[in-house]
Amino acid sequence: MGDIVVKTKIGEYLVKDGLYYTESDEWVKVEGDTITMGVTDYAQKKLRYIVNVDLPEPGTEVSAGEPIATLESVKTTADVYTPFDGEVVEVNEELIDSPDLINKDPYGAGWILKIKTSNIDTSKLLTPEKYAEKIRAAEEA
Amino acid sequence: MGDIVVKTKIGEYLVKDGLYYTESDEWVKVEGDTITMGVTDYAQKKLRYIVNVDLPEPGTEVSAGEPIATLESVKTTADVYTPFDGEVVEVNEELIDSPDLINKDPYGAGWILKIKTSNIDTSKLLTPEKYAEKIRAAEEA
Amino acid sequence: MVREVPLLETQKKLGGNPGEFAGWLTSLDYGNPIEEHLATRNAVTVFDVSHMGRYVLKGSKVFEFLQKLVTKDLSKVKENSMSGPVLLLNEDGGIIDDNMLYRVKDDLWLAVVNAPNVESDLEWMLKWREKLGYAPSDVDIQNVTYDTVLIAVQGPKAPEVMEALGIKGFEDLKILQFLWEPEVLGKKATLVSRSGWTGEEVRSHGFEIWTTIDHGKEILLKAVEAGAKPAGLIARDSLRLEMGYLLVGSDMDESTNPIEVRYWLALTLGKTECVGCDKVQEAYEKGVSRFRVGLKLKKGVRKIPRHGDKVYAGNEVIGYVTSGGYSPLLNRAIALAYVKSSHAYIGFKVNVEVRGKLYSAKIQDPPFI
Amino acid sequence: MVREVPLLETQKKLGGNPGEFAGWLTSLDYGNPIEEHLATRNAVTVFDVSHMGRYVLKGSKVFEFLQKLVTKDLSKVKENSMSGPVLLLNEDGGIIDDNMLYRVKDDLWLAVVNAPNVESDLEWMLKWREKLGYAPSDVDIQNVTYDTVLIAVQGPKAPEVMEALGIKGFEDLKILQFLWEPEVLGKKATLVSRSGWTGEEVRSHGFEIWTTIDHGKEILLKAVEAGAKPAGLIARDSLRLEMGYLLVGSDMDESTNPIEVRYWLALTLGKTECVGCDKVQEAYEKGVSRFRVGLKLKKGVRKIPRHGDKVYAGNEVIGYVTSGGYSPLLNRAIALAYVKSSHAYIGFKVNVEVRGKLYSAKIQDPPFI
Repeated sequence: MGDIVVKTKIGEYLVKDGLYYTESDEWVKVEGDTITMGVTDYAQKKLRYIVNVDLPEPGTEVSAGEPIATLESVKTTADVYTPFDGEVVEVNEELIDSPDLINKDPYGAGWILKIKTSNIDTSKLLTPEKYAEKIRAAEEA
Repeated sequence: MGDIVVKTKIGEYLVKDGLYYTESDEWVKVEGDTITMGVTDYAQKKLRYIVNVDLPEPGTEVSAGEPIATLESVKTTADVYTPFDGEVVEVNEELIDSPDLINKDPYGAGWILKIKTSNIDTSKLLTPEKYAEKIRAAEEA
Repeated sequence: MVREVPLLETQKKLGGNPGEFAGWLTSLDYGNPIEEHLATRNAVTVFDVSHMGRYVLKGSKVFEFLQKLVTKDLSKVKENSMSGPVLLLNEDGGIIDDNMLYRVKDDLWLAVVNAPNVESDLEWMLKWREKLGYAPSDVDIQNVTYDTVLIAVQGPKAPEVMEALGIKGFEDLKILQFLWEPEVLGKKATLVSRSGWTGEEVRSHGFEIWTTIDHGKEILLKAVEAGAKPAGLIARDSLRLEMGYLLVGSDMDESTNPIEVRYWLALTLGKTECVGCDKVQEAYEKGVSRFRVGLKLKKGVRKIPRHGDKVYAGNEVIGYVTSGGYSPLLNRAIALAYVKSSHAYIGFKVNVEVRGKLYSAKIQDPPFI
Repeated sequence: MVREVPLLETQKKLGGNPGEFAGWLTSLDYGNPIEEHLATRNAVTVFDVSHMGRYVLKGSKVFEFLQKLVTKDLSKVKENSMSGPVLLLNEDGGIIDDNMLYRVKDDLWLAVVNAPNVESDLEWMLKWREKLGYAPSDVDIQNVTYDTVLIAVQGPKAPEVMEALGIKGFEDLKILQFLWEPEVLGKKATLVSRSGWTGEEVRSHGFEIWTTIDHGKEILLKAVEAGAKPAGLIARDSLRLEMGYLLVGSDMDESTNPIEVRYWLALTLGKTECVGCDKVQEAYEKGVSRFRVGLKLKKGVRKIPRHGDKVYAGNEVIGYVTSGGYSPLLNRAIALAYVKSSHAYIGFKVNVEVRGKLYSAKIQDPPFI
């Protein structure tokens, strides 16, 4: 399949292959019983420059649908939601001093946290194709 | 007679010869039907440094006992009273820019104004000796 | 309905990231609004601020008419000078908009109005022209927003860019003065003023150029070539916030009166002849129950108070935030807020609740920097 | 009963003009208080401020005791540091006095209190010592006002005078720090602090020397020899007024609470353990109906508002003046005033009535300079 670049009237948004996506604009990478999460290129472009990230403590128990991190941008404040129950096992400490890593590299150095979870159900997530469609639909609204 | 220097515990005050004085610490010099007025050395020392003088317009009609000018010092505000009815014929314009002439030379360059009057009655005024007594009495109170 | 600013394509070529603001599509940033902010404070930036409304007012009664509409005494505005902010009020003294007026001649004035009000201010002016009985020929008002552009060159190095644009005489401009129909890049522009809304007009140097679309395009490109960093509306917002400048719609609206807003800059005390002016005087004498103040969070705190966030003194809610942002110069969040007059503790500490948590903030009379 | 300050004769030798202040006979000026003021701002002056009260507090419970008496959290005051102003309050939160505390060690503190309250503050402290159940041996309080002197060297050139006085280590003092028992002119003084009340402690340099009477006499003479202009209480008053510093008795008393006074500097927010502290917190949360503000008259206006003069917004009386004076730096009259919270128009204009005439004044949050 490969990466998808969604081109709209006001911008281009990268949707990376090999990841899952959420309705709330997070990306999810599944490795065994652990997921790595971040926000999508689309999300960071909508949020614009991020000046602060509030991260949970590793060890925190989280429930599906719950806000687990907060991004503070020059434009607005946004929560990051976990799609599954589980326990935070690692957070990206780099973001504390350089929250704009999320802008610079949303799918790479800008990852936010890792959650260990026993009930991964990827059917609740969006494929890259579905997510790209969602962006297109939102931009054309 | 000559000038009198009233020495008290906290200061020395010059009472000049050849002038009349008022209970409200003005000095009055009589020349024909015109009086020249100012405030005494004692008054300026009590007022301390003078930062502003409000003068009447020449031509102003004044009544005995009325405030005719205002002295603004770093310590307080004081009025200058005329002892006689009459008309202001001249004011010391130098005081506008240099109000502290009153501190520097109360009986000379610090004169305040001249009043033309038809009813000069020096019996209503104090002689230097009487005025010196008044100061002494006030300082010892 | 979103309308593109005329220079959107040029903005994009320069790296602009478009977004919507007040019905316009224009560049909100050029990649990093913090850098754009800092470049405005330390070097020079160029903003396309064509989303602002622009009117031309002509006719023998224009001065008289405007004098009856706005909160400042315009007789004190000299030719080739701007008025500084002036307010349009409703009849209750509520704030409709703040405008900037330019006096070219008695019978020729220009106005810059806020983007959300491009159409509504015009309607309001036309309504009052009729109510006050002025003939359209005596007070002719043209909305030239869509046919012209406004380019702002801001920052301590702005003079270098003005030089590169070949503008003569800009050095002599004092704050709020303008050159009428000067040459820019060898062509006549409408005006070049010493102004802006970033604070650079007061702090160092800021200039604005009002001209035609094609001319504006050339100017924008040349300004960048001459060293100005292109900057977008997000940086513009954080810059105005550091100065405590008010954003209509966010920090003030028809429910606020100019005394509560403490918009002293836009008021001539005792002016009674404008629409709503009597209500200003009334509020001034009667006093007000709340005041706009600034909130400065602790150094390093980047939790941004947003519109509606509550302000506390101990357990008491004493007010709410109207706009907040991150100050790159102070490295902390700052905000504008209304608090009860009885709690307007300028210089003292209060708490602001941001997403459920309390943060200590000092009440300050802006500017913050 | 008027008492002479111990160095009155020395002051007179230096040109001092004595007058009464708060029951003391001391030099109010040395000929020209404006020049004394300006010399403090531009060069260096020396003040004999021995009319201020001085206490020594010794004993194992002194820290604990003081912590229960004053409005600031003293645990934040380091050894060899002054507290900055702290307030003594009555049980209703009304202001009795502002003191300056010096932490030498946990069991050794010094206090400087205002001249009118030399005896009454002591009585008050002794009363509370008893009420709070402290043994005199644990909290020993000695009034040393009449056996010691306090000399203030103020101004940008103060370091030159400190040098001439042979004081070692004064350069390292930060604001409110002091040297304990340093040598001055080869003899031991009680302390030398970086402080004053003229604003020079913040603006440039100001030092105070606390010592014995004979030693103080030598120091005063030597300071003048080294270039310090002798200055009196009138200059001291105009200097403090330019900084907006408050004079107890004039600007605040038992009928005012610290929130109205906006005396933020003297408050630790949330402190509840001191006498009256609960009332401060209560006022802070409840809000207050009036605020202390500064009034700045127009340039060149030398009509001095005096205590009790009325402040107007239009036809409304909104407050009154508590102290006023002439600012040599601003060449105009300035004043401190209380105005209704609803009219605390910081940055805007009001009128002040001086001897029947209205003068325009801008409300300002001091310092004025």
